[in-house]
Amino acid sequence: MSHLPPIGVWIAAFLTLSALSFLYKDNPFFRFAESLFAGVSLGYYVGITLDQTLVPNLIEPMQQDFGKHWDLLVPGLLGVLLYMRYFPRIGWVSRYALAIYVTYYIGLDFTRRLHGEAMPQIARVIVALPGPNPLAFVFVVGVLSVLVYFFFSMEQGPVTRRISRLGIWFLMISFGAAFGFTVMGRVALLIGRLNFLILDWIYPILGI
Amino acid sequence: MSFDFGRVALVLCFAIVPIIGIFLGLNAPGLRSRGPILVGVVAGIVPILAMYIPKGFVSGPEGMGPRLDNWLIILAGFALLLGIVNVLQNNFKKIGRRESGWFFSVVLLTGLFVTGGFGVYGALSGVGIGFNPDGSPTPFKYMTDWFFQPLQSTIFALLAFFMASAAFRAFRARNVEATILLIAAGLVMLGRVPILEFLAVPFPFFHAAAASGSQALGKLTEWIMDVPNGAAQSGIIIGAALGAASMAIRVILGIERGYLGLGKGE
Amino acid sequence: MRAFLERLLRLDRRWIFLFVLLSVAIPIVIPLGLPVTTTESTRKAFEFIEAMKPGDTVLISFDYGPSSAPENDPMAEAVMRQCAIRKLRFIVIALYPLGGLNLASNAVAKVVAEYPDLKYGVDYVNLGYKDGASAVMRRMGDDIAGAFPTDEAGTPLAQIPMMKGIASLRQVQLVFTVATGIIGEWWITQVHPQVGTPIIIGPTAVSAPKYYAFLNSGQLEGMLGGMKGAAEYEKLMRAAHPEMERFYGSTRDFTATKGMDGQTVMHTVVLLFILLGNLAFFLTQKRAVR
Amino acid sequence: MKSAGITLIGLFLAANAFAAPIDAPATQPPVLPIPQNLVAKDKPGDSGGAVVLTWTDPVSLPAGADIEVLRAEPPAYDLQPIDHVAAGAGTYTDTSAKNGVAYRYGLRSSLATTDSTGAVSVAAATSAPVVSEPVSSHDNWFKVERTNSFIASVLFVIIVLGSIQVARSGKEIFIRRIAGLNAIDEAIGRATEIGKKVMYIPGIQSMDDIQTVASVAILGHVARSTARYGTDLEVPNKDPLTFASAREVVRASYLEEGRPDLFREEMVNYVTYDQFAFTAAVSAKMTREKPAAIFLVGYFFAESLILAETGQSTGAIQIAGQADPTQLPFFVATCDYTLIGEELYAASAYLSREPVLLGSIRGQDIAKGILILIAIAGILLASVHLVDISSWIRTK
Repeated sequence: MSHLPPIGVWIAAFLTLSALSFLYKDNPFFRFAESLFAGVSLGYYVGITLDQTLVPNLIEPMQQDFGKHWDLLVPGLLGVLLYMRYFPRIGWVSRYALAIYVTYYIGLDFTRRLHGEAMPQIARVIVALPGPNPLAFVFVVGVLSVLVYFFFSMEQGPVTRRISRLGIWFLMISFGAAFGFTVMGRVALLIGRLNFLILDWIYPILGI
Repeated sequence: MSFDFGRVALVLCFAIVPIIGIFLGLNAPGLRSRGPILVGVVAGIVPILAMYIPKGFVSGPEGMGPRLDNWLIILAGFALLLGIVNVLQNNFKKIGRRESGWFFSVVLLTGLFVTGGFGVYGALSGVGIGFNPDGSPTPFKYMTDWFFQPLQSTIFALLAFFMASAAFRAFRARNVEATILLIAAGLVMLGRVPILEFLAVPFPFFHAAAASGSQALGKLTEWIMDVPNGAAQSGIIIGAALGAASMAIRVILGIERGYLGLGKGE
Repeated sequence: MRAFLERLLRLDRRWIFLFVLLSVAIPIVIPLGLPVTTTESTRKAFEFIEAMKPGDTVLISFDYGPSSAPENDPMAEAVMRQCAIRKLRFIVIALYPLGGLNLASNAVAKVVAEYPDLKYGVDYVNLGYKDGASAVMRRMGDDIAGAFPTDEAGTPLAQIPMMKGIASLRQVQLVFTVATGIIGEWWITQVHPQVGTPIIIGPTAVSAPKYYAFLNSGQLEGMLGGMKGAAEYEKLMRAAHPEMERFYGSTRDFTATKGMDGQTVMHTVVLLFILLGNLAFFLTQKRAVR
Repeated sequence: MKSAGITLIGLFLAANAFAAPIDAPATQPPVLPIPQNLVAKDKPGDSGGAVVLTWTDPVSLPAGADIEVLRAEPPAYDLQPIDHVAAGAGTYTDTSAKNGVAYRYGLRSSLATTDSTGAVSVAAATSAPVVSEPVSSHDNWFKVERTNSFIASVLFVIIVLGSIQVARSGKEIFIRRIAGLNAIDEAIGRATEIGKKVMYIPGIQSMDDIQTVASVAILGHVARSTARYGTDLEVPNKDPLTFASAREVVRASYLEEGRPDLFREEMVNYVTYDQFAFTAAVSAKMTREKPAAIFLVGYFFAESLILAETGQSTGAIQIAGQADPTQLPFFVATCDYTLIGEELYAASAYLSREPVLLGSIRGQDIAKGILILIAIAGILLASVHLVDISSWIRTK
């Protein structure tokens, strides 16, 4: 029986079927698969974070040339501080690490928001009208009406109310489009799994 | 450069100040919130300054910006593992008390220790977590390929089923807005895949008509995606960008500090 | 009729599930071979890479996990194959925590086996995974070795010949991010405006609608939207490079093009469900009012 | 003195390079013309490490020829090829320069062919290079090409902080009705009436995402209401950092309302780190306990569909909110109220009516108004072909 698929494929097939069994009803096979997944995925985090980030970026540089990289002690220390919240009495010291972590990433976010999002997007709206495409104004109307919908500190008059209503309609079109695309995305995942079951597992068993 | 200003400044702000703050905070509860906020202001401003000031000590290869980036890559690694302590606590408690379903906690912990153990071994032994020198997969990679990957993929594949059921039960044309949403969704779904051709498979007579109909629908979908959808997305992006940027200012400057568990009282 | 519709509304959803399972499984066993039409955004991506000079460097970032692999894998493989044919060098990294690295290593191993001429460290390199995606991108904008001191296997970057002339993202001619979720967006809103490297994205279908705004504004060179985008790319590759037939013409291996059969059937089914659901809803609703 | 010395070295070098052309083939093909007007300058507005060369291509450059860039370092000033540039480019940036080192750059035409194996052979003799004045790179104080975004950022900060100041000084600030937020009290009121709990899910992202930070702020207000009415609250979490924040926020809210007796630690609980396991656990809980109100506010991904659909099937009032549009269709279809996009960020101001927060919303709106005016003005100007201001706004 040389055409039998390797043991790994059998494991994967068993776990795939166990997970799919949830569709019939919640059952021990599914709970087994789900718990195993929760554990394995955490273990995966441990392995990958240690091997790919903490060892090459923190431990190895300090081992090789401590004089040059001694400052890496600081993130190491802050990282340990994060875990201090498991000790209720001095839990507040983890606020230092949390504050740095949160504000740094939010500062980074700030650089993306105006420079990378608002300005290029508004620049795109500025086009000569009527352009070569007679429907180009639809785009402009769409962007501006959605922006009007997002005005908060202004009382809506009869005109702005109509504009922001139009803005909602544009939003709904884009949500509809997103739904259409999402169907495709979700189905793709299922196609992938059934492909595995049929092409890698069942066909080899049948010798096809 | 012998005196590395960027490094000294960073160490001062993110190591010396916190250490002093922690010691002082032991006796002065008021400092327990003010210290972190102060340090946070610096951490938030550095990446913004680094974007506009190319001077070496700010954004040169050894400057404050890039060095802080480096540090935060490491801190992010620590943050990623933070959940594990919680998971261990919860599951050991469950097993200890023999709560219902404790067996599944055993399964979870086994998965965690086996996979994590292989990972730790690979990382510390220098073998790595990918392939052995002879090209065969490491145990960690074996776990990833045959346990982790199929489970993650399948559990997400369940969404296809829920999606279909939601389409049947939840998506109703209740009002004008919902109707617009549904019409747009329907057109896009028709235009992205050759549904007309699929329906025409048994009727050779309609093949040509289906093909051109499909083409037209495809063009219409592209237009919807580009123009009305693109416009709405741009609008959301600009609006949300301003909202997020203003929120960022409040958070960085410590005006909004709820995330630290500090109400307006402190 | 109404009684039937009311029964339909209360239908056990397991019947729906079974229906879904069959409509996806049958086209895998009996392929329909439905046609794929290409769209502007995919063509732009394809032509951008075709126009690159031999020796140029493409950074391929694996910003997705197994959960969206059926959509994203074909994109990553197609682009790596294109790099191999066009003699472009490629750097592989992974920024998605949950499984990005493993997919990257597998995809690289697969394509390298197809093109045995590719030499590690000369034609391609795998730098592995790093935590803290947006901080990593920032660091790479100035200094790749700062973010990735070693490659995936632990070799320092200084010892890799290919990385000699590539100190930062500025020396990379294209970033191709194969993405699910938010990480792909950061390449567009952070790296492109701050470093200037052109970006092409291969997002999952779920996040694709948002990226039309970035295509419009010129922040993106092209996009492969979901499995459809991947199938379009495969079609373009087959048309431009006949030798691709050995991958995309095979009846056995999975390709996005083949996946589109199942997509078509399922789209029909979902549309049908929406129509039926609404029909039943309105007819029963009317009676309730009366 | 020094410059004369360097010039001498340069001359010597040029002569040297002429005497021993690199990779010269055995037969002597025609000599190529050399590029003109070479200028090497520090790249402005960067962190150093970059030198920009500009030149004009020789007029009679044969087809297929390109420009070879060479660089010489002190003290030897031995020109070494560093790159090739296609004809017609006229500019090259050397990004491998060390700050403070006085390099000299050389340029010459070269004609190389690639055979089918990919090996490169030189087809024509390269001429002696033209050599630049010594130049060194250094770091600068300001990134000139980002002036526009710098001005925009500074203006934005001024507008926001200014509006906050105005609001602090006591000026009344109007804020329009946001249906989803008005419904919060209605939802909690109903939960109180029928005696069932309120469930709040702050998304599945960590605190590095600003939507989570916004959601945790809204949670503070929800918790204050539940404390006031004495309604039970439950906050299941997927991310440990968010969990830590959420628990502190809820505790602080109960304290502020003077009801610390009603606060229990288990109100804010940690479920698991895995997205789908979290979703399964929470939706199971929804089905079992049937909360009266469910809040799904924050950054959600694929689980949005399952959570929202399950919540709808249990008959709860559902209020959802997300700034990122990808999951919004599901929320719109299955929830009673949805905060869309920017509404999420405005929520904490709207709910608290705190002058500081209201002021920043006002500032945001002013910025938005300015952007709309710029866009309209820009379109008008572009339409009459006067000037295209979009290039002023495009960032680099």
